Order: sequence, then structure tokens, then C-alpha cells
Amino acid sequence: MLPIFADVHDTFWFPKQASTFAPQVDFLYDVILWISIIFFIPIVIAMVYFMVKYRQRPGYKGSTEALHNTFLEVTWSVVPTFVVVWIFWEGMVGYLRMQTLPSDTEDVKVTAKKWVWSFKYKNGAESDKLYLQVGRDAKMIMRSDDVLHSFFVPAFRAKRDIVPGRYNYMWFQPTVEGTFDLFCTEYCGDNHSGMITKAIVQSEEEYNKTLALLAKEPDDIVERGKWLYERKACKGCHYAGTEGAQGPGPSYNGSWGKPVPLAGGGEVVFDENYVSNAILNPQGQYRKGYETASAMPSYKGQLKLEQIEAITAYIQSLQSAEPPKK
Amino acid sequence: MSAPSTHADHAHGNGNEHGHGHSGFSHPMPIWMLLSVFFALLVLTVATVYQSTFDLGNMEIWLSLTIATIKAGLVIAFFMHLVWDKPLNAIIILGSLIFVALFLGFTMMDAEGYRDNLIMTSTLEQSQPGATVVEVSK
Amino acid sequence: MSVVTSPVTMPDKSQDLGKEDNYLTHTSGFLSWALTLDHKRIGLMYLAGVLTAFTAGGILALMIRLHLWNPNIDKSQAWLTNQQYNQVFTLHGAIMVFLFIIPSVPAALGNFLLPIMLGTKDVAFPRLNLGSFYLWICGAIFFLFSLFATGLDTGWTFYTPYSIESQGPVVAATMGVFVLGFSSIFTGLNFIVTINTMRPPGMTWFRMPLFLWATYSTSIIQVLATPVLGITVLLLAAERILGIGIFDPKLNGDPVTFQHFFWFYSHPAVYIMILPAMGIISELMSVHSHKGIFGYRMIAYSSVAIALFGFLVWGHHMFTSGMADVTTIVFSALTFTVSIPSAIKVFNWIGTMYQGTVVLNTPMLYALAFIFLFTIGGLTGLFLGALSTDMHLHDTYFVVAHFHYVMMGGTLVAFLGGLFHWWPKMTGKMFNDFAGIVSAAIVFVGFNLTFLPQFVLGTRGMPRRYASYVEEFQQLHQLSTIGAMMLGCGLLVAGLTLLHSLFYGKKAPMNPWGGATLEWECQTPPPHDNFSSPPTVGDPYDFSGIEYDPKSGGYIKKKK
Amino acid sequence: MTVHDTATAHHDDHHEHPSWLAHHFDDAEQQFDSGKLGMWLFLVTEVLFFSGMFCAYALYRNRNPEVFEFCSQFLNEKLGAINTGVLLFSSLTMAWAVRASQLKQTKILIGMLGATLGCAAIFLGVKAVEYSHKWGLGLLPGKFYRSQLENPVHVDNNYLYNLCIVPMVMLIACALYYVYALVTASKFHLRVAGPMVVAAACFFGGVGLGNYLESGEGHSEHASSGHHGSSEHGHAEHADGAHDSAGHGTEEPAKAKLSLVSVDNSPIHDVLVTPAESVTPQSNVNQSAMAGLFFGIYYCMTGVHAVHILGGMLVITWLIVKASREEFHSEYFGPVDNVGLYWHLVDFIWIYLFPLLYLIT
Repeated sequence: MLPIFADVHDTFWFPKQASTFAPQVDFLYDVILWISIIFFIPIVIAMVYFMVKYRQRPGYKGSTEALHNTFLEVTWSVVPTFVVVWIFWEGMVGYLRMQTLPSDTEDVKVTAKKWVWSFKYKNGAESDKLYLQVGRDAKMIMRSDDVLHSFFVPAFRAKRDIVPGRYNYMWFQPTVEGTFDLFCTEYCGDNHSGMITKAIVQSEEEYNKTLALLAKEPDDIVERGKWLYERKACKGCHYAGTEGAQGPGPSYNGSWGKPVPLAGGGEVVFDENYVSNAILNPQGQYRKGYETASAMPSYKGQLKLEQIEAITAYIQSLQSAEPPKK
Repeated sequence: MSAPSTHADHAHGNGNEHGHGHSGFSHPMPIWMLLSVFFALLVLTVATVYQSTFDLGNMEIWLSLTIATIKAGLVIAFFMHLVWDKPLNAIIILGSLIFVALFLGFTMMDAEGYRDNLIMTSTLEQSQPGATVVEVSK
Repeated sequence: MSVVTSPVTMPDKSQDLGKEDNYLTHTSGFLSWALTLDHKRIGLMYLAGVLTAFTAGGILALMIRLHLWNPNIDKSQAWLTNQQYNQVFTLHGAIMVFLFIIPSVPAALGNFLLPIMLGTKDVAFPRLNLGSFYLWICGAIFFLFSLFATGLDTGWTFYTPYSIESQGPVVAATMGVFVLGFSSIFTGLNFIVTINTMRPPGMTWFRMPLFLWATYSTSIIQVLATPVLGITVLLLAAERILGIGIFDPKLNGDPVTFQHFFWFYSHPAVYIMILPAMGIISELMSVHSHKGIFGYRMIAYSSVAIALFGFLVWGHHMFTSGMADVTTIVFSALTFTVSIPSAIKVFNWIGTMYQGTVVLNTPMLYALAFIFLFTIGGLTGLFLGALSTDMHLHDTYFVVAHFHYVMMGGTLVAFLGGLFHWWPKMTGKMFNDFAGIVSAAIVFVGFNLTFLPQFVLGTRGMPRRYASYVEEFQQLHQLSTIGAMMLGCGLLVAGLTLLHSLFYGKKAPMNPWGGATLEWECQTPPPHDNFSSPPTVGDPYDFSGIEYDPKSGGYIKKKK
Repeated sequence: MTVHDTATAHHDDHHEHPSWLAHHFDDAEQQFDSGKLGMWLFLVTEVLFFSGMFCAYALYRNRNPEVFEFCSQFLNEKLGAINTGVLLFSSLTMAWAVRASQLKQTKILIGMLGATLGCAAIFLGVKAVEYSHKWGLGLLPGKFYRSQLENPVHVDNNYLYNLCIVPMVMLIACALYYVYALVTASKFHLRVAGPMVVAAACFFGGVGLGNYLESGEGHSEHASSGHHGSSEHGHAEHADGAHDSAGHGTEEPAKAKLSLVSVDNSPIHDVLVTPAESVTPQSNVNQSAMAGLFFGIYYCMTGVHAVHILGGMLVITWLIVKASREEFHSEYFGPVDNVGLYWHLVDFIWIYLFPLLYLIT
């Protein structure tokens, strides 16, 4: 009877319950919902009933006397007080459970950057999707490189802001294998709504396999370029797909080898030289039409020469595609 | 609060001929009182400067704040003649301090609570727009 | 200052149109309005201003809803770009909060009503009052500038560090907020002084209409909380111009501190918005039920209690921002304390109808809609106040729906109800009641259709401020958009009803609804000086002896 | 803010309204009470307004006490103390002015208001010296912070001259006004112009005083000063080339790499500095993310306070005009009283600012 909205399955009302927190949160949600209904229905009934019963009509004359009933007033002040005290208590207990870190956890370093997620695992692997092991407590060690972000997986009923200048922590234990949406819920600029990724919950065996795979840089130069593209926050601004999606920065597609106009006037050929300049020293290399985009950080010292070459190779591999229209 | 204002026939018919006659609400402060408050304030200022020359550790800030509060109290009570003012005005200004305390208290309490999570930036590149740095070796 | 020439003594029942002397016809010419010190004219100018702002904010809201008709995953198909969308929701929020809701009831209706209800000639500082109005205009100009300049995209909350590095005209917007803050402070200050020192003989605290209690409580918040907003936006501007570092993590500043500063004002500001609305409802419920208000003292005390408790709960906007656990828990506990006085008011309003004579006209229907919507808004607050559920619901559409139920379903609906209620007094014209009822019905249905689906969106995990969304949410979004269109139509009908009445409305009687507060003993529209002699103050909720008079079309007081 | 001296001498009420009583008030006392209550409420908003900055101060001092200790030594506590005295004295004259207005002693009233105005100008003059001195040293807020500690610094202080331009214009304007008053021999204009000339001149008195204390005296003492307040006068910055290694025992000048920093928004200041990394214990503190934050708070607090002083000077001038017309008497002194309250509040804020900023050891 109690769970009219929440369910272990993906219902119309709630996402799937996929962590140990979910049943607790949903339970409290349902209780509050019932309490609300129990208060709301009589209020509306009384309102409608009085509206009809005491409506102005010929031959009816209501009283004008101001009423005041101490017993009633005390009752409807005190009863809700007890109710909200209970709600507070339950909420606090649930919250403390979320805040108390278990001792043995799988740690993931989460870095949020405009508008990409990056997850680093114990073995040095790095990914832009969050991989988790089912039934194992996972701890997120989160920091932001620029502005406020917020980590939210609805199926886990878990959320925490990521504040620049400090570490924020959270933990949860996924209980169901599958793929779940991971949102950024704190407004972070142009592409805030694009800062979505997936939390993928896998069995122990699969999880370890994934991590091992992620830890290895691909051998093929184009593959490696793509691998870096996904990991070095290029993906947040520069799109590489063909579906016509556009980010704040120019797309990687097309125009390879052709001259492109610069924001400061003049043209430059879109070639290896330009790509490496634009990566190492983005200021002054902005393409025309992209001046207003939030400034791209310099990658000087963050990328090795051969890594830049790999990215260049990757960009080159995309040249056949038509450039999307801005 | 405005109880006295309701007696409508307040004598103020010829406003320009008041001279030294005081109506109910003007209370000129005696000069000796003004001067003595001022000298008390000066003495306290000297005291607060003097105490800063000793190394008192953590006590120092509390001591200087205490002296400042005494001074502020003197200013409020006498110069702003709150002691002779309507109680409402005193309640208002002192009440506001409660809200200040609330504001400071909660914010400080919270900042103290998450202090360990902070990442202090200890070295930053000192970039200043418009400044050119020329290195000169000695 | 030609406005303050000596008023003609009013003939008591002057019926000759055109020759009548009231505050509207007292003097004429543009300057007689622009430099007026008359609280009624200032109130009317505020009314025109806030309604314009509301229209602008409303159009932006419809743009948001239309944009969200599609998931917009494919950006080339989207109506607005992400940047445009961000600017639209920012300005929607900022305009609605700072230019509309905060000044709506206190500055527009309050200015008009407060001195009349109190039985005085004007507010204590008429020039300051005019000054607040011009500060409001000045703030509006700053906002207009933000609208037409490169585009403000920080969200109305100006959270750092995004607001430090955003390209938008943040400094102009913060200056706008600063100036509007002072407009609000001066209004509040004026009202407190007026109520404290200028009550006429017989007007004791407990003979004040509840609207005045609500306005008084609001004013306390305005005076105490708004300065903190002032310093916050000033520091933010300094942060952008000088890089002082207080809120900038790059300089070891702390963004969470900004949130504390901001919400220390902005949470009490929520009560600046809702308290006067509650005051209006108290008036409307009793007048249109022709019945003394149930539990006058409880309502009066609960207004003050809400105002004071409102200062203790700002942290509940920051439950997920990484506050310390202790603070989080304390704030959660305090949050629930506010729910009690609000609940008391709802029960009292319903109790007022009991055994009364309920007239279901436009203002009353808006008031009843308010109770329905506000109750939903209040109850959904419980989900957000409880910590563990808030972890899931924070910054989702659940929050969006919750505060729209309170701010819009609450304040806006009450404002409309109040506007219809006092419209005859303000303009001297009766509106078409049927059209008003139709508008109330459309607004009610449209509102629920817009925001009920958003609760579900929120529980399913749809985050706020998303220009594009996961496709599974589309149906609910479309439902919400349809509702928003309907809501827009309802508001249009309401607006047209009022406009129509200005030109074709019947002349309003002195007391069209049978109210017992002082404004109904005043001429319609009120004369320049409100009362030529101090009015006799009685019980504001004593409806005995007030009876309908078919001759004048209004109510008159029969001598007992 | 203050009660209206509304000139609307109309009324058809039962009793006569004198010109100084606004039409919507019943009597003088109601008007006075309203004005006063309004003023106290305004002061409440001021208190809360400043509380934001005090909150920031408390927060960051609590977080990085060493930064505050380090930076406080750059503030000249003598100048702070002098300014405290000046403001206290102005409070005295203001309170006296209120008394004079109640007793209708017009001459004393104008004198006291003029004295208050003059004190405010002295305060700002000293402040100008303090600010310009710090700007010259690169002790700027936040990201503009460029201080290079107690190394040989050559300050060519043009900022002070720039800051003096507006007061100079004011002084000339006031002097011209005074001449005009002399020529027309108008009692009213003379009464107004006199205090204004004195006040404008006081600004330069303040500048002179500040300069004397800042450069003349500090000079001989700072050579022996360490950093952590071990010495009485911790402001150990400017000096001429002779002092270069005196305050800095740990460093050998020969090893120092000197940089030439030129800031291009004003005539070039050549500041000889050492790179931050060669400075040992303070290197963490002496950077924009640390000391810059302190100076951010310092400039905000003192700057906003100075703006309040300016505002106060404006309203005091207005009072002088009204007083010269002999408008005040025992039934109508609200404006003086209320401006007085405001002025005391400005003093009140400074009473806290002084120990909190200047006297950290």
C-alpha cells in the first residue's frame, strides 16, 4: 500500500532503485507523500464544502461573528509539530547514513570541468563514464577545475555539489547492474545541460576487465587520439560526431587543410601546426565566430608532443565528414 | 509607541519664538558630559593601541574587541543619546545585533566545519594584466 | 510641487462624474504624477511598473516552456541556443524576483492601501517613498541593459565562481540588484515608521487589519535582510572589477561563503514575497465570507513568527553544497519550524468560511485558488526540508515546481485576488465579474497543468536549468508547456478584464464588497488627503450591520 | 531619510501647521519621533550592511591568521590611531551641534558642524596618504597584489597627486564661493562658505599630517623591524636604497635576482623587487591568493567606510545651509539629530575597524 510512487522497478514516477540509499529515500518520500495527502484532502474537502454550504443565496444569512477556538487552534499547531519533528528525524538519520563513509571503499577521483566528467580509478585508469562494481561501496573524491558542478545519479538518489577550491566526498553502493544517467545539477554555464554521462554498474569480473582496458593507452595513433580526446576535456567543447551537434568550440569535423578565418583577423590553414598552436597557446588562435566562447585553457605541460600528434591524427581522420552548420 | 503624540493640542503655535523653551522631546546634553565621554573615548583608544604592543596571543583580539565594544557603547549611549531615547529605538538597534550574530555565527560555524576539505592554493602564477616583467640579473 | 495645493473639502456623496475631486483628478499633468508625493499615486505607478515587469518576465517564461517542448539533444533543431536559453531563464528569474514579486504586493498594493487602512494621510516619509519608486525605475533600467547587452547568464542567484568569469554584464545586473535592494529597504522602513508612529487615535495594534500585520512583518525582513544582499552584490561586483578574492576559489576565496551571504537575504526574501500575499488572503477570506477572521491573533502572531523564523533557515538552499554536517542538520530542523505558522494560517482561513456568507466572486475565487495552491506548495516543502529526500530532489524540477507553487500559485494569485479586490477602490470602476471568474478558472487549471508534471519530472531526476534533456522526459515537459500556454491565456483574460473596466466599467460604489476596514469608509476613489478628519476606528472584522444597499450597488453600514 | 522640512505651507486642518511641520503629521513630536525611528532603522540596515564584510573578515582571519598578522604590519597604526582620534573628535562636535541646535545657538551650531566637516576632511586626507602609499607598493587587492616585501623599493608616489585633484578643485571652488560671499556681503553665504573653505583646506592638512607620519617618522625605526609585530612599528616597507638588506637578514643581496616591474596604468613606477621564491617564510603568504585576499577585505571595509564619510560630508553641508538659514529650534532639530546619529554610526564602525585591521599582532 505504502509505495504508490516509488518502486524497485523503473516506474512512471520514479527511476529505478539502484543503490542502497534508494529504498530509504523512497520510503521517506512515500511517508511524507501520505502525510501530505492526509492533510491536503481534508483541507480541500472542507474548503469546497464550506464554499457550497455557506454560499450566498437568497434566504440564507450567515453569521458575522468572528470565531476563535483555542482548543482547535492549539490542536492544529501541535499535531503538525509532532509530524514535522518525525519527518526531520527520519531525514536526518538518512542523511547521516549517506554522510558516514564506510571503511572499505572503491575510491574514484572525480574531476568536473566545464562540461565534462573525468573519473580516475585506483589502477590509474581514466574514463568519461563512471564504472562501478555492483554491491561494492564506492567513494567519490570530487573536485572541480573551474566552477560549481553537482554530481547526481537519480537512480542512486545521491547528489553532492562539487565546489572548486575544496574536495567534496560522497559514497553509495550500487545494487543493480545496468546503465544509469549521471547529471550535473548545478548550473555551470553554456553547456550545462550537455554535462551528462552514464554510470555503468557491472559485475566484479566485468568491472575489473573494464578497468584494465581503460588503463591502457591504445596503440593505434588515431585510436589514441580519440582516447585522449575523450579524456583530456576536449570533448566538452569540441564535437567530433557527424550528427551536427555543436559545442562552444569549433567542431573537429571537416575543413582540414583548408584556410579558416581567425577572430583577430586574417586566416590560417587548419593543419598540424595550427592544431598544436591552438592546443598549447589557445589565446590568439580563436576561430572567427568563437570569440565569445569561454576561454580555452592552455594545455602546455599537460600534453606530450606525441599526444598532440595523436590528437592531430584523430582530427585528420575526421576530415571526410561534412562540417556541421553553426 | 506614539501614545504621547495623540494629545492634539500640543503647544507649538508660534514656531519661531521658541528660544530656550524646551518642549517635551528635546534634551540638550550638558557640555561636561560630552567632554567627559570624549576623553573617556580617547583614553580607551590609547589603551587599545598600547595593549597591541604586548604579545598576548589569542587574548589580544578579544581584549581589543572588548575595548572597542566599550567605546562603541559609550558612543551609542551618550553621543547617540540612546539612554534617554525611546526604548523601542534601543530594542531596534540591539535587536539588529542579534541578527548580525546569527549571520556571523552560522556562516562561521559552517566554515569551521568543512575546513579540512579545503585545498589551499599556496602557489599561483602571479599574472597581472598590463604588467610586464623584465628580469634583471645583478 | 503643484501637487500639494490645498484640497477642496469633499462633498460627501458627490455623484457628478468629471467634477469629482479625488486623488486621480486632484491635479493633472505629467509632472503632477512624476513628482507626486501622494502614496496612492506612487502605488499606482508601482503597479504599472511591476505589471510591465511581470509581462516581460512572463514572456520569458513562455519562451522557456516553448523551448523545452523538444528535448533539443540535436542542437541544430533547437529553437534557442544554449547560451540564449541560459540568458532567458536568468532574466526570467531575476526580473520576476527583483522587479516583480518583491515589490508587487508591498510596494504597489501596500503603498496604496497602508495609509488608508491605517487611517493616516500619507506614509511617514512621502519623499523617500517617491525616491524608492525612482530607485526601482533605476534598477529596472539596469536590468533592461542586461537584457539588451551581451546577455546575463549566471542564473538569478549569481553563484560564484561562474558569475566571476561569465562574459555577461554581471556588474550592471548586480548594481541593478543593489539599487532595487535599497528601493525595497526604503519602502519597508517607511511602512514600519508609519505603522509605529502614525496610527490615529483608536487604532491599536490589535485593531490593525491583518494585511497591515503582514506588511509590517514583511517590512522587518526588508530592513534586516536586504542590506546583506546589498553588500553581497557589492562584493561580487568588487570581485569582478578588482578581484578581491573573497568569493573566488582561485584566490583562496570560498564559493560556499557566497551562498551563505546570498541566502541570508534570499531566503527571508521568500517571506518578503509570501507574507503580504498571506495578508491579502486574510482580508479577502473574511470580507467575501462576510465573517470575522478566525483566530485574528494567531494569524497576526504567525506573521511575525514567520518573519523571524525566516531568518534561521537559509541553509536549506545549500544542503548539497557541502556545508558541514552540523550546520546542515541544524538548518533542516529550523526549516521545519517555519512550516507550523504557515499551516496555522491555512486552517484559520478555512475556519473563517465556517458559517459565513461566502460570495464566490473573482477575488474570492483567487483567494480559494491561493489556499489550494499554497497548501500544495507548503506541503511539498516538507520533502525538501527533510534531508535524505532533499539529497535526491535538490536542484531538480521538483524544486522548480515547489517554489512556483509558493511564489506564483501563492504570491501571484494572491496579488491578482488583491488587485481585483481593491481595483474598484483604486480606479473607481467595477470590472466584469464573470470575465474575472473565467480568468481565475483558467489560471487555476493552467497553473496546475504547468507545475504538477514538474513534480514528477523532479522525482524522476530531471535537473533544473537544462536547455536540453533526456528524451524520456519529453511527454511531461510537453504537458507542462501546454499548461503554461493556458496559464498565459488566463492571465491575459485577467488583464483584459481589468483594462476593459477602465474604459467601460460601471462606477464603483464606496464599499462594493462589504469590507469593514477603513479603506472602505473612504471615498471611491479616495480623495487626495484620504480622510479630511481622523476616521473612527473600529474592529476591522466586525461585519455586523454592514448590509447590501441595492440603490448604490454597494454595502453600507447600518447604525446599530 | 530625514524628516521633511517640507515647504508646503498648506492646511485646512483644525490647527495651524508651521512651515517646518509636514502636512501629514499631527504635531512636532510625531514628526520628530517618526524621523528618529526611521533613522534608527536606517542605522540597522547600515549595521547589517557592514556585517557582511565583518563576516568575511572573521571567516578569513579564522582560516588564515598568519596572513592577517603578516599583512597588518603594512598598515600604519599611527595613521590609524590619528584617524580614530579625529573621528572621535568629530563625534564630539557633532553631538555638540545637536545640543546647539536644540538651544538655537546658531553660531555654535555652524561652528560645530564646520568642525565635524573639517574632521571628516582630515580623515580622508590621511586615508588618501595611506591608500596611495599602499598602491605605490603594489599592496593591491586580490589578483592585482604585487607586493615584494621589504626589499629596496623606490616609490614615486603619483597616486597621491591624483587623489588630490578633486579636493583641490573643491578647495578652489569653495574659495571662489567665499570670495563671492565676501563681495555680496551676504550673511547667509558667508556662514555657509566659511566652514566649507576650512573643510576643504583640512583635507590637505590631513594629507600633510599623513605624509609626515608615514615617511618622516617611520623612516628611522623600520630598519630594525622584523615581521611579526615584534617591533612597535611594523610597517616596514618603503625606504630608499640604503636600507635594502637591513630588514631582511636571511637573504644575501648578491644572490637576489631583481626584477623591474612596471605597471602601465600610471606614470611608470620603478619598483625594485626580488622574486617571491627567494623570500623564505612569507613566500606562502606574500601572494595574491593570501595577502591579496587580506587587502581585498581591507580596501572593501575601509573603502565603503570612506564612502560613508563622503556621504556624511554631503549631508552635513546640507545641514550647514539649513543652519545658516536659522531653521532649527527646540521643536525642529530632527535633521541635525538624525545626521548626528548617522555620523556616530560611521564613527562606531571605525571604532571596530581600527583594532581589527591595524592592531593585529
